[in-house]
Amino acid sequence: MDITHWPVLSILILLPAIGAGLIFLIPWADDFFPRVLALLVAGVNLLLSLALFRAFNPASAGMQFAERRDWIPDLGAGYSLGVDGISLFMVLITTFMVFLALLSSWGEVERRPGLFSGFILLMEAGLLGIFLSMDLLLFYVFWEIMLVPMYFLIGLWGGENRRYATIKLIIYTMGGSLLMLVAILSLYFFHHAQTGTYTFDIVQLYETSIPAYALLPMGFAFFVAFAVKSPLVPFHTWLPDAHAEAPISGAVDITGLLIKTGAYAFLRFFLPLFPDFSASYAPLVVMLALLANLYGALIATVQDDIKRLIAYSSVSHVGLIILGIFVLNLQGIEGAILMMVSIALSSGALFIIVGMLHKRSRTKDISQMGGVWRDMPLMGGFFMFFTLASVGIPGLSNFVGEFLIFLGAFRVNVIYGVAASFVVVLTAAYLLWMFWRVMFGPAPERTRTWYDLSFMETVTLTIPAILVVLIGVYPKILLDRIEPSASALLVRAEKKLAQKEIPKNRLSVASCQITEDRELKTEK
Amino acid sequence: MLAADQYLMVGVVLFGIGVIGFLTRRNVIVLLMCIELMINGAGLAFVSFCRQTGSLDGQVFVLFAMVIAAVEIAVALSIVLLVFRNRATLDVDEMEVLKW
Amino acid sequence: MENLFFYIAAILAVASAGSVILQRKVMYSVLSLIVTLLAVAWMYAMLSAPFLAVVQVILYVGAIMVLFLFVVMMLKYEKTEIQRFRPGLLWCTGLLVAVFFLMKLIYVVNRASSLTPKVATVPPDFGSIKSLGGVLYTQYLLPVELTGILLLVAVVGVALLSGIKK
Amino acid sequence: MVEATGLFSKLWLVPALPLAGALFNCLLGRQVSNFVVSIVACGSIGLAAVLSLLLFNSFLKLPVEQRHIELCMYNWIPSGDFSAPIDLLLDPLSMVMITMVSGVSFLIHVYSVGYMSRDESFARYFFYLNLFVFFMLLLVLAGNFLVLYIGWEGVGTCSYLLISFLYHKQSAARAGLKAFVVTRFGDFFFTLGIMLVFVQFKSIYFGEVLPRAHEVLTPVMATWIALLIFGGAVGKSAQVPLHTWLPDAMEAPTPVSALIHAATMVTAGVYLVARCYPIFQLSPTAMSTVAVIGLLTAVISATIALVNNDIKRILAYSTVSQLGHMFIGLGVGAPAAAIFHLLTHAFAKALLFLGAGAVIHALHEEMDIRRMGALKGHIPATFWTFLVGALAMAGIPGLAGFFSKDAILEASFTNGGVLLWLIMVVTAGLTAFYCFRLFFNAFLGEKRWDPHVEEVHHPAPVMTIPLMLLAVLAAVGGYMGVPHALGGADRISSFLAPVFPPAHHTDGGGDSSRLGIMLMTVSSMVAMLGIILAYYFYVSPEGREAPGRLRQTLSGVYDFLSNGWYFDKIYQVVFVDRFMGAANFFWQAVDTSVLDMTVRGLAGLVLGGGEIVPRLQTGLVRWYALFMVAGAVVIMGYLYIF
Amino acid sequence: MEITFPAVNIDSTMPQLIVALFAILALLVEVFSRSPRMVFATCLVGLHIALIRSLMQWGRGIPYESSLLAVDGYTTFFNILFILIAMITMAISLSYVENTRVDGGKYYPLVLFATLGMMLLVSSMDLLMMFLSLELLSISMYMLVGSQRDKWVSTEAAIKYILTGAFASGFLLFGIALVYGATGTISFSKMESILGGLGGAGAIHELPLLQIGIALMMVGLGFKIAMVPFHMWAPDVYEGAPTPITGLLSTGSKIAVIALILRLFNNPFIQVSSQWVGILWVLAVLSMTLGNVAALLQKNVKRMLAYSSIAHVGYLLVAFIALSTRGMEAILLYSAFYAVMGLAAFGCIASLTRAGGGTTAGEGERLKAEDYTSLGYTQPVQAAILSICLLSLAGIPLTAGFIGKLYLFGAAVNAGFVGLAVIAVLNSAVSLYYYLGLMLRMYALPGRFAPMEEPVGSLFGKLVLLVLGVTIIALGIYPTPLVGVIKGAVTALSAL
Repeated sequence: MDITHWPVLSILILLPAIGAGLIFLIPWADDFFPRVLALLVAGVNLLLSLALFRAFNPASAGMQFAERRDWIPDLGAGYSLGVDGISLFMVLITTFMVFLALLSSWGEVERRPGLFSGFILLMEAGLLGIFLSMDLLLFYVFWEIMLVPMYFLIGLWGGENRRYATIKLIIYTMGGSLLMLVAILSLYFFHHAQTGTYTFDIVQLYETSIPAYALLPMGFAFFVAFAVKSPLVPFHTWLPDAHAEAPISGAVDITGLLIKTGAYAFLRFFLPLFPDFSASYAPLVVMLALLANLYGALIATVQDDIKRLIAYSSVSHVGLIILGIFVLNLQGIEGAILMMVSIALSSGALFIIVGMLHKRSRTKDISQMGGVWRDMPLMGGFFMFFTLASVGIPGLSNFVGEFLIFLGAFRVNVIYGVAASFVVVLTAAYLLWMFWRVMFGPAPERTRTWYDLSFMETVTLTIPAILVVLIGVYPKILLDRIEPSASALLVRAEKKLAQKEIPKNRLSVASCQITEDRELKTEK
Repeated sequence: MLAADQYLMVGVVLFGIGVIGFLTRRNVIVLLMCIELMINGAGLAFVSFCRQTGSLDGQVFVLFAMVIAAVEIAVALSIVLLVFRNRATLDVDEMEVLKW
Repeated sequence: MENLFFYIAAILAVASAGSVILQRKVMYSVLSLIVTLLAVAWMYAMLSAPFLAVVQVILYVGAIMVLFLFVVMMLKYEKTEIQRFRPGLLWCTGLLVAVFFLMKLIYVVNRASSLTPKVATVPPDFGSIKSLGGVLYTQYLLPVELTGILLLVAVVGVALLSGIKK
Repeated sequence: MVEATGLFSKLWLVPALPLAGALFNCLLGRQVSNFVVSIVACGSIGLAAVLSLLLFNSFLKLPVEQRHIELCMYNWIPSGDFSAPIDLLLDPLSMVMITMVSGVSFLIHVYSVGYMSRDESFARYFFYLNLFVFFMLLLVLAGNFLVLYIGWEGVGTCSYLLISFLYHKQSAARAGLKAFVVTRFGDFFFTLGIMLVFVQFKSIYFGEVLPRAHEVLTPVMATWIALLIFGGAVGKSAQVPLHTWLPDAMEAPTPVSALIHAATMVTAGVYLVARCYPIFQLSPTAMSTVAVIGLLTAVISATIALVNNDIKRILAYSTVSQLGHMFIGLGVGAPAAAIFHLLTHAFAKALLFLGAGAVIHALHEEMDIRRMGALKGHIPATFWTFLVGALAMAGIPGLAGFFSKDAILEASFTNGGVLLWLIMVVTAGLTAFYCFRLFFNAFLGEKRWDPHVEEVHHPAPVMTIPLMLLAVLAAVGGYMGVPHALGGADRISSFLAPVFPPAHHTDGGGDSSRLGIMLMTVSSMVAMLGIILAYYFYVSPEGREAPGRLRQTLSGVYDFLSNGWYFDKIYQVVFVDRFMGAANFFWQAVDTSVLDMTVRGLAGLVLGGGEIVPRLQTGLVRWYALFMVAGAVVIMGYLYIF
Repeated sequence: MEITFPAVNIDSTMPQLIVALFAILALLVEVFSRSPRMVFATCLVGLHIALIRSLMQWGRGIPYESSLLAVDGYTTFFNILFILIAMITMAISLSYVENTRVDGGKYYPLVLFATLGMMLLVSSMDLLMMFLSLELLSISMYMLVGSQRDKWVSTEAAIKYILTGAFASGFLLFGIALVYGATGTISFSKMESILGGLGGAGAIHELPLLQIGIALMMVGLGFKIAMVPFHMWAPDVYEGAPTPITGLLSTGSKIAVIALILRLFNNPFIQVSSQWVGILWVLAVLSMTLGNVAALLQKNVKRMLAYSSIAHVGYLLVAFIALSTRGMEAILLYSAFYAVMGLAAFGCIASLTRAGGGTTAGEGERLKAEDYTSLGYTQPVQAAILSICLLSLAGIPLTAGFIGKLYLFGAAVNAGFVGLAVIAVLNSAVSLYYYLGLMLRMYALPGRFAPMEEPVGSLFGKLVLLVLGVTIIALGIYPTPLVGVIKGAVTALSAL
């Protein structure tokens, strides 16, 4: 399939949007049809993204398959899409996880499954939009529109506390992103003041130099928006609620994707737009990220609600991703991207498993489980596999990302590396402890009725498992494509920093040569 | 010739008395009369300004204001009749079904 | 002399206006208002607006106040406020704010009047029916037409509200 | 470095075969019969073992300077200036290791077929076990630090999986978790070590790092790297203070204990230190640390083994103790001796564990040595092979353990001093004592079986044959390293010599030869003494009361020892409880209280502030008008403040 | 003395004339045919003709020599907008009027008269004209609000509205008097040149009569747009009024007055405007915050929308404060969007009314939030359109509301009012909660045994709503054509 001359990115976004529209327009149809339609659309999208992957030129750092049309010429806003090494895998993981989410929720949604699928498709369109937009306004559009299906997924199919969860989701994410809108507008006007053209085109906006007085508030607004979405401690408390209250595993998976948009936005927008802010405040952000990493792990340890546990583990992992981004070197950034992909897979699969457990046990309370292995060995095997993947066993996907992040952090500052890698011990502890409490131990009688995985469920879990191994064993497939874009990103940031003549004693970005002796002495 | 702004001041006071009455009385008809007071205060101001500036615009305005006042009062009184027919009251404080 | 006339008219206007809002019975308020309107008409006359003064008497006293009287008498609303009068919070605050507003207005207008030109010399037929008519039917023809529509609206509206069906 | 050619280009098959077996058992194990499973599992390992032997054969034919073969599979993690390919390294060290690992694994696999025959998770067991062998082989064949780390974590994972294999037992689950987390704690240091190596060398290849170590590293840096790497080894090889997981790991099925927790995985730490020996050599501090930790471990665990009554735990403590010996060997500059001891210990300990497995099997899962006895007549094959193992372990001259232990003893005498040697000799005596305490209690004396045991299970031939083969190895394995003092060639040392840079001490002069013989004599006598003491305590009628009396006299010491020097309890209080406390604090006090309350508080503020609005909306017209007037007043006031 | 009638340029005031004529014609039709539907048809025909006439006017420079009325791009834009608003109001009224026993024969002409008032208000170039048009608008609205004579709430709303409205008119009138006193003229253009000749804000400050006059005028006008603190009447009246009229109140009459204020501060009072920035800043913040917080707590959907419309006035003021071309564009754009969203939202509510609605509050109508539970499954069309409106009101992208807010906040940021913009976006975030909350309620999964409910609303009404919904989305996705139109209108205003 030669897709080089297609507007493939538009199709990727529009297809699920149209699919969702169709589903919403035919609410009276039987639920079977919309489900099939959704799965079909998601499947086609997945194939399309795979074709995109094949046609992607790994050597190029620039935007590929770019499309640009005027949208609101009055504002200089364009409908501008493109994909590079950073977003390519975000796109792939999105199409993949959406497909998986639909697959896994096939029998799980009892009421209005068609509507549910529609919202999932809408989410897909929004997510892909976020990852593909090359125009700040367009990005913002997708960024905000994403929330609506999310809100409904939790609000309609959620658990008892769903109201509270949705309120939190809205307050946090909307508050953050609307502040960002003001910052976007400021940036836009600054750019106009400097160049005389009104544009939201991200590549042009990269060149804007922001006056010193506005740097901090603007950077902060962007930062908060992305940090909330990521979510970075202390902006994270919406996530456990959102995760815990979304009973459908598919929805949770999508939440998992949603939070990747925060980290992605840091890479795509924050670093290039605010390299000076990033460089000067990187130590602070890194501290925050490390804190998040530790904090999430600590709190996950004492959770009794299995979904909250995994949610907090996401918080912890996200800390790691942010760390990777803000150590501002190639290993860190590549690691962060790999980590995003891996977490989407491993945590996503864990959530699917929890959903399967929930379907049988009707509980999320770990203390109500135990000894499940006896009756569900196959699920136990998958559960173990993905738990181990989350723990970061080499050969599985998470390890590669983790290690690169550690290495990146370690090269910048030994302390960062030490702190980050220490949390891995805790991660192992709480995840395996969870596994123990759920799967091991004497089995109560009622678990007898918990039948093992069906064929469909097995398939649902096998696909991510294969990917986890594939990425773990051969991450080069990803790294080769990420590297040109990631290094271009760093080079651009560095160039912009050089123009600004940031004092040399601040962190230098791409080349993080440290004198190890000195660093180690400080450690001593 | 007396300084026209003394008339103006009378207009201001009439207007003010209208406002005071509107805020303190409860009978709908009295409230409407207070509005008449306010309009008359404004009229007086207009006419005194006319005298000061020598243009006729103010007087024309007052003429129209009177018509408006008449129309407003007519409509208002018809609504008052409707109210009274429904609730047998003219106490404006008793018209509080619509709140919060 | 003119001063005296003014003061009489002014005192009459203000006093009867006060009476409008102080009377217990609506009927007395209506009558007080009539006095006010007449006093105002008097002042119009003194301010070189003879035509307005006439219209004031005819339109206001002759039409509007009659309407008031008519309604008051028709409704026979006997409950007076005084019987149930309690100077509640709303009443007190209202009075306070309104009085404050009045004082503020007086202060500012007073201050302003020292800045504007006092009196313009006007032609003798200033404010006469002829001069006014001249303006009305040339410059302000459109508003006059509009007033016609307004009156039509009032008629239609009253018909709508009173439920007049053909 | 030599490009892999000929047979060596098939080197990758050595780990790949077990992997293939593992995958087969993972994917199809539930569908096929146990027989197929066992054939695939044992067959794949067996092929790997045969291939190892063939490789060994070819390897020996290579000239010494060419005995360094690298086989790069593909570039695994390329990222900027960092690159970590999957590459395999075959040098004398890894050569002997793969041979030992594949060989012992094969035997234990065969044994397991019999041992696990009635387990319903038969396929799962062999999946784990094959996977373990794969990772272990990858570990020893690794050509760079990161590949080694894959194997390192992989074996840890498999260990975890196998420890918790009996999923219905809470104790097994707990032990698995403990093993994983404690070793992971060690790995934390190891990771840092790898990263520090990369930062220093801009490379993680053994072939590039190790030869350049003395050029690149400052002494301080060498110490740091060595200590960090050693941290990993401490965790994996269960050295004090991270040794507590290993005794608990005995929850695993016994063949697993034999393979993972005796012969192979736990020795990975020793292998690692030996592998990075050039770095350790640059730092005397690191060397002494290794030796001291090894010594502490050897002593502590030997004393604990004295009083323990669980047959497998005794062996586990013994393993820990012997690993301590190996580290002493590394620390005192005798890496070849350490590796030699690693090999002989692997044979002997695997044998002992498998024997213990047979005992346990015979007595229906009985593990307490106080409820055994008089098994000699019931399971003679086990009895005799166990005896060989115990003797080898005790260091009775002529058997494998003797040669290797004495090589270490001699090196520690020469390089570490008399005191070190003395302590080690005493420990050797203790070793002999507890080995035979176990042996006598289990096989001799009167029956103290659990009453419901009516008939012993006789081990099937698949179990006894591996025992016998291992017994042979334990008996003769030492002959690959007969010291010069005894007229041997010490072939193992010379074989390994290319891996280890020339040692400080001189090898076998006339003087040292005599000294060596003297040292050997002393240690053998101490070992004999231990055996005799054990016989007196547990077999001879006169001494039967002695252990009880001793226990009463030294009850404080006894409690101290039987609680394992209170390591577990201290860790529980100092780390686990604190950690849980902190976690609870962060959750309850910070997350749900402070952060959540901030949000709720903000929302409450908005809503609470909003409560004013209904009060304002009174429905009263005058009130509305009041607002208008008030608004006008305020605006006027703004424009003209009096 | 010879009286010469002025030459009124009929051509340029044609749309207004057509509306007036057809209103009167409709009254005649009512007298003779007695069929409300005929009246409806007449009015609609009139509106269409007026619309076509206005569209023909668009883009043509029309010379119009009068000090009373302006005819330019700005007025044409608003004329078209008001005619459209009127048409939508009529359309959503049709079944509502029949269901609630309102006298349609007088109702529809009054809507037209109100529209005429709006159109003239925007064109006014003179305080007298302004006052009269405003009164025409107000008086029509008073009666429309009270047109459901059977219902007490409607009557109460009417009396409240007329009392407070007349009170506000008093302020307006007195303010006009003072302004007239200060400047000596009631013509906008003369005022502009007089004030422009004074020389800056300092001199203006020495004209207390002018300042206070404008302040009192703003009280009157602020009342009409329901700006805090002159907003108190709005929720009550909005709730009591017939729902389509609520829509008209919250869109048409508001937009007309805002357009007027825009003209006032751009032409006659341009010298004063900078002084008002501070005041309007505070009022904007108050309007937004109070509106949103109150809507957050409100359980009655109509009142909720009333408060939300107060909040939207706040948003509009945000751009107003910018006092720039960009700000005006934003206001025009948002007004147009808001008209569609607001009318469609109230239209949905109106369309959910059952026939033979009762005489007490809310009977027969869906007012309480609980009434909307799972509406999406029983009344899919109305629920879907209402959802679109809510999303748009909330400013979710791909709806018109987002583009509008983008322009509004953009104008504020551009003018340096970043703080105000921040407050506005935070308010937007708060508002999401209740908009989406209602939406969530509408799509709450129905229980297994939820009672079935017949769909209500006429096909015609649903079609109209559908068109509105599609318009909201279409404008949200591709607003460019409208933006071009608005640029023209704003240029006309500035060029004046």
